[in-house]
Amino acid sequence: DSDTKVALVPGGPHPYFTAWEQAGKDAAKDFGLASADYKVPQKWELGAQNQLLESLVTQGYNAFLVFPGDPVGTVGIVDELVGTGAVAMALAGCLRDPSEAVFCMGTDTGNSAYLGTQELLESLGGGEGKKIVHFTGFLVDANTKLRIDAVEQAASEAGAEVIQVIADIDAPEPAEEKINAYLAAHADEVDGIITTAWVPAVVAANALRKIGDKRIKMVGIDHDEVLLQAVKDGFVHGTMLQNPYGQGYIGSFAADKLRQGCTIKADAPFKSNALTDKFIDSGTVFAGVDEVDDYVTSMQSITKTLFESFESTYLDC
Amino acid sequence: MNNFGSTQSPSQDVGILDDETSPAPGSGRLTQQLRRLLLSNEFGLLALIIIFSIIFAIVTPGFTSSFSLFAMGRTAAVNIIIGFSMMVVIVSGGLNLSVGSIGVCVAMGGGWLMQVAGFPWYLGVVGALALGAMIGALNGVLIVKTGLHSFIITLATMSIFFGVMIFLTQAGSFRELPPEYVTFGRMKINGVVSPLLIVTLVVGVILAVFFKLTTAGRRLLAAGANPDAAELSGIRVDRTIILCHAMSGVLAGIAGLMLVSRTGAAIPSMAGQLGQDWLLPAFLGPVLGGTLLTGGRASVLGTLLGAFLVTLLTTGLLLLQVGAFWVQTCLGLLLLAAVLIDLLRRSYLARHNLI
Amino acid sequence: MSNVVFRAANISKSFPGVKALQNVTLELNSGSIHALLGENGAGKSTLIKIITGIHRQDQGTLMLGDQSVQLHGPRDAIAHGIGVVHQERNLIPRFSISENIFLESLGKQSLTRIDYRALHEQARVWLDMLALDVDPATPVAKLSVAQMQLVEIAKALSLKSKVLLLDEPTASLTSHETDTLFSVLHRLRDGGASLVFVSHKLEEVQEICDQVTVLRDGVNACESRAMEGLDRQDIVKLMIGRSEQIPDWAARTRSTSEVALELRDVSTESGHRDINLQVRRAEIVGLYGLVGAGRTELAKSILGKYRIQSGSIIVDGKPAAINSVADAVSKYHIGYVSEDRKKEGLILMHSIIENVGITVWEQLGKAKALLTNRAVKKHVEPYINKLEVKTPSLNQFVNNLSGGNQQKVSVAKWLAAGVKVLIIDEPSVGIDIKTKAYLHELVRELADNENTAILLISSDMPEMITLADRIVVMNDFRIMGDIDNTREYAAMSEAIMNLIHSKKTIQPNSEEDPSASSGIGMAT
Amino acid sequence: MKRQLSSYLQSDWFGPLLITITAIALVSWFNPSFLSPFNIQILLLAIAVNALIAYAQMVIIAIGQMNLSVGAIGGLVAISFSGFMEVWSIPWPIAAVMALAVGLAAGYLNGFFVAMTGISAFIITLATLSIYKGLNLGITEATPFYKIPDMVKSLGNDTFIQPLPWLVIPTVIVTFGLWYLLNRLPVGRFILAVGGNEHAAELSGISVRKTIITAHVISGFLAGLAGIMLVARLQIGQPTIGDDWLILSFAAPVIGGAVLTGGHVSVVGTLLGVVIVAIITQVLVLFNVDPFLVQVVLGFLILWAVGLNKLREVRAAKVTAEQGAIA
Ligand SMILES: Nc1ncnc2c1ncn2[C@@H]1O[C@H](COP(=O)(O)OP(=O)(O)OP(=O)(O)O)[C@@H](O)[C@H]1O
Ligand SMILES: Nc1ncnc2c1ncn2[C@@H]1O[C@H](COP(=O)(O)OP(=O)(O)OP(=O)(O)O)[C@@H](O)[C@H]1O
Ligand SMILES: [Mg+2]
Ligand SMILES: [Mg+2]
Repeated sequence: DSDTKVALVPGGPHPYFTAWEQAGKDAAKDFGLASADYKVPQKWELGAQNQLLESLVTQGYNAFLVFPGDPVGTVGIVDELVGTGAVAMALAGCLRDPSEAVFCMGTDTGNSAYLGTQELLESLGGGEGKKIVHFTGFLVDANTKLRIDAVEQAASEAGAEVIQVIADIDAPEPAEEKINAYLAAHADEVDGIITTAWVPAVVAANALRKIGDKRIKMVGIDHDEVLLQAVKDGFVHGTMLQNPYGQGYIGSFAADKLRQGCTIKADAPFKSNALTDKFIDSGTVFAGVDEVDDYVTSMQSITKTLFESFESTYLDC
Repeated sequence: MNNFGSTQSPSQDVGILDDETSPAPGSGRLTQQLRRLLLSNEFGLLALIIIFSIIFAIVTPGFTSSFSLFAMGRTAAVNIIIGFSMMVVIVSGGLNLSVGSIGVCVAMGGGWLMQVAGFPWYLGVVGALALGAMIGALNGVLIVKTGLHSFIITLATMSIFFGVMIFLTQAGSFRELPPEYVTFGRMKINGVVSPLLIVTLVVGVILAVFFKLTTAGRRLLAAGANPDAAELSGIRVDRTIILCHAMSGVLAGIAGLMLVSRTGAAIPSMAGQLGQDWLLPAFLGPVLGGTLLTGGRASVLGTLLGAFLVTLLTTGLLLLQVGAFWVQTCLGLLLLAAVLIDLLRRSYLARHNLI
Repeated sequence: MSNVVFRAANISKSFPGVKALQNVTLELNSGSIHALLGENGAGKSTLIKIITGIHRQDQGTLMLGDQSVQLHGPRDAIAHGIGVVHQERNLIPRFSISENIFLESLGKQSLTRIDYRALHEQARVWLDMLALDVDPATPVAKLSVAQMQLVEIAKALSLKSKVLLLDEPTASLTSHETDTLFSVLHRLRDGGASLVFVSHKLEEVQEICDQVTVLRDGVNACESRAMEGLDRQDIVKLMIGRSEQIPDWAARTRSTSEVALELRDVSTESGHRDINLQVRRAEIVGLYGLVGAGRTELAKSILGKYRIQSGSIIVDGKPAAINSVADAVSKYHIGYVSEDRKKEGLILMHSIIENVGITVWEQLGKAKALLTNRAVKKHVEPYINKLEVKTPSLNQFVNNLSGGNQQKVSVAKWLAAGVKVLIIDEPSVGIDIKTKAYLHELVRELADNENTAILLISSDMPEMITLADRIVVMNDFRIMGDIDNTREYAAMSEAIMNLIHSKKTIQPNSEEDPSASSGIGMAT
Repeated sequence: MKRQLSSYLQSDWFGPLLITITAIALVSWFNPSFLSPFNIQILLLAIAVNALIAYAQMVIIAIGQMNLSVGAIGGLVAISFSGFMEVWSIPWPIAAVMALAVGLAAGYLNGFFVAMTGISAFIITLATLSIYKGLNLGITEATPFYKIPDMVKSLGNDTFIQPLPWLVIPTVIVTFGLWYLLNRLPVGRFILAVGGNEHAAELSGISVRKTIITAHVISGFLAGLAGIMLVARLQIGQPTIGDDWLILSFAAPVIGGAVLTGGHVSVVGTLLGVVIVAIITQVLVLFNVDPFLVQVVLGFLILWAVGLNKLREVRAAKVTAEQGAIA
């Protein structure tokens, strides 16, 4: 059996990462790892994540699958983890190059926002002259800027206009207040809503349901029940789904392989995004009303495809 | 005159008997001194640190490993300075909610000076700290000029400073910093001690001297304890308040720059949204260390030990592997247990020794 | 007569480093006023705090009638019919006078609506009894020290307790208010109450007390004996172990020395009008007036705490621009001993050395880079010793000192400061007679040896007459006139009272020359 | 007449009221939709909950302490409420009562530790903040409870008469109740007395311990009520409810004239403080402020609001001083 002890470390408590726990357990069982544990920092703080990672080193973990609390800020600690002889990779979100992470597997945040906006504009029957609004998370998160830019780009390419960006609404209370206030004032001026963070997506879906306006189209992000239900009921056009389970499962597998002596292929077909040139897409799909019911199956199939070809595509063993 | 931290101050029940005017005979004096030491807040914290260290060393493997000690020292080093930056304002009877915000501004300023303006690291540090002093002093001036409570002023400026920073940087970071500056944060002296910890100790000594042995420090204490009396004694209370906010800015800046050196980059998110992540460590150290929230009393050593205790407890809990989601509950319980133990110790000593 | 209602037997109490009481006994009869006397720090307040349940005695018993009682706190004491006026003010600043008076009785039904109108009416009764003419709805924070003292007394009276302890109730009252209080106390005594009266003013004690207990260094120097047959010197001997030394200072005049501080036609934002005042080098000018005359506020206006609206302040012959207290202290070397030691005079949570040193730090800090306690101590210790501050150490927190000793610290810090002009506001509040004499000597020495100009604000007529070279009388924010001090008590006090009263009754708002008080030099 | 004017000028709520009126006038001038019924409803919904949060802190400020755990209590009660309904299928009114009991208990624990140990409330509530938040996370593992009965959802969002949402009802009751408590009932006066001068209160025979515990229990109750109302409003039992409350909970009472050292708070002032904060929040959205500048504008608006209030205080002080001089 392998002596690989994998730690899957999100940025903080968040429902998005819950699937990592099962993914780790399954991977540990399937690949005979010493363990693959889901370790959550007590809060969304860089310091808390760092302290957790340091304590995991002390506890003998030797493979780290880390969601970067900050694309640049987490580089330092990842480099130190690698310095202790461990394998480290960025999961779900990427570190900004250069870093010691072997690669980044997850969602290209910018691209996901870009694709989502395109879906939105398509649903509006083409973007020309359309007005959309963008609800997103904390500005201190560098990814937020990437999302804002990506939405802007997709809109301008299609001739649409982003008339307002409301950011810093990662907490439910302000999200509620601001989104509702916005809709109260501007509901009749806006054609579409793109949300690129979990909480705003949920809150906006509820708000649309409340005002009962199906004219305004919205594309959300992630797989919250409220959102999925709103898609089914037609209040939300669709959502950009990601694949946390696949990230955790394949990530644990890869980490173990790398510890067993495999190396990354020199010509591995990594993709590039705004942050890194060593990016592996764990699957980002748009799920409209037709897809929401079996999104789990479709994610599983993406995972399966990615997993089956992973070793041959990316690793030299 | 209500105090927030009533029994955190031993003054109510502890007598001090230690110099020539004392009528007590020599041996009595010694025991009095010993009692005073045993009853002090600092001693209590030290005792707790030792007790918990022993417990953790026994039950958690790896607690005493050099990496663990190094990491703990480094984390504590920053938390202690953050605590200091709040302490100097608490002493004046005020608060500074913008410590985190200032810390990030200084860090980003330092990053800009080193990366964009091309300053050598020491000039970058000096320039950035000057920025911290200015921002802090601005807080002080606003408080003095408007006569509003520092709580509300720093609440507003927290938003303003942070907003200006995020607007100027557009949430971008500076990571091409001089290598000698960045290695500083990762260096290990003798394999266990982080140089950041040494910086912290030096700052601590300077602060202790400031409060004990300088006119300005004593004035600050007097103005914080009773502004009316201080004013009637000829102290310029306004200037003192501006001074302590400027100091707070510099200290927050030091903490920010330490984090930059540690992370290897100046990033806007290092203290969370609006710098709020720092609020907890900022208050924890001083309050546990016996600094009264109503002002007038500071304990540099107490703040240092208080911040260290919290770092120790957190590290220990993480190593104990209580289920990830329960760490916070346990931390709260441990904190409660720690202050209760300290209370018991004090009342036990008071009952059995002092009468 | 001797039916004992209360007895504290063999009480001992220690604080860290201090044996405050040792085997002290006190016996109270009904229908009597019992004096509790002793020097500062003798243990009077401590004994009172034990009797009222604030401190627990280490040894000894408390007996109410013939039953021994255990008091677990102030509420217990109140429930047993023991009321108290503490030496220190204990009022809720933002609450109205009436609410402060009736705070404890409100507690009986914590969920019934408070009828404020009835409350104010009831309060009125007690205020009238003490001749305090203020609206009972006024927040106590707006009252002067003396008025707060009266409210505190009203509060205690309203409990109608069997045993009432008054810890220096008259310390900040003038003789007029004291007289009113005494008539109330007489009535209570005649109604069968048992009163304990603490004061450092022996005239008052002799006037109303019929029994006396004296404490010296925490032990009984005499225990519950009749006042009859004791004269002033006997009491003094019991208190300090020797008889009183009455200073025999000749009248002097300083009319030739230079003017150190002058006020010309000053009006202030607090309401003073046309104030003209001169204090010369080495001169001690007394400023006398009834409570609320505006003396304290005048002092603070000179210091730059309140704005001067017109007129000018001249220091050493040059017009002074005083914009803040710090200006007054560091530029013009004017010091001020506050009448309110707890709020303005002292930093209670700091040590003695910190408190006394505050005025010399700057000076010492200039001489050496680092300011050590040793240096400060060298500078201030002589004054502390001279005033006999009773403390185990200079590092004792001022909070833990007895009231009188706190007052000494608050005065000592300015004696040490080396200022050119010193304004002293009610310096001897709560100071025992021995120290009062030392204090007077020190003030006199300051004037004689250091040429300090001293403006003495005091409501204590004997003190005024002992110390002042010239007495300026103030009433209602105006100066009524001044009198050269002849040091003949009877004549002087009559002249002063005439100046206040005649003026007031004849022409309340007059700016005319009050020639009614003939034979006395008027202010220019 | 003049006397009355000056007493209005001096009261704590006058300044905030003036600011509120000016702000409403200004904003609706530039953006008429601000006063549309739907927007008023949105504003009221936000104010209804935030007022309770602010009151929860205000009561503790009144005794001269701080309660850092308001948010943690609110969050714990919120997830208890939704958890009772989802996991144990308890009918919502009973679940609400049980959840409020959790809030009361949490408040009681705070008060108990503070009163019995004499340790500063700051430390105690810091520790319990961690405990309550940890319980919340331990129970939910950060995943929300979704099964909120439709009845609760509609109570949280519907109006009983346009544009008054149901949620304002508890807030109105609490506002009156609290005002009456603090101004007319001995319990409330004791709270303020303890805040004004704890030592003096003790000497006057007030049980300081009981008073402290009472205040904390009230605080826990109010925070819990806010948590429950938020579940109804958000239609989801979010574990993150409460994470953001701390600053608001202090800002509103302070804008409303509360003295942080205790002994003086104003219910109406606090309510107006909440209104001001809500208007500021809306202004940032309505005027499409660049997201990167939102924080700067927010800071300046806070300064503007409290600065204006301060100006008023100075004026009022002057008016009374002059009157004093005339009298
Ligand atoms: N809380 C305390 N801690 C330490 N020492 C105390 C405390 N309270 C009183 N003492 C000491 O006990 C002694 C007696 O004090 P007490 O207040 O009873 O004196 P007193 O007779 O009332 O004096 P005064 O006339 O100055 O009011 C003093 O030496 C004082 O310093
Ligand atoms: N009749 C009154 N009603 C209410 N407040 C009064 C009254 N008289 C005076 N005051 C207040 O009490 C204070 C008295 O002023 P001040 O202390 O300057 O006088 P003083 O002559 O020093 O009297 P004291 O002997 O009390 O110190 C002022 O704050 C004044 O506003
Ligand atoms: Mg006394
Ligand atoms: Mg006076």
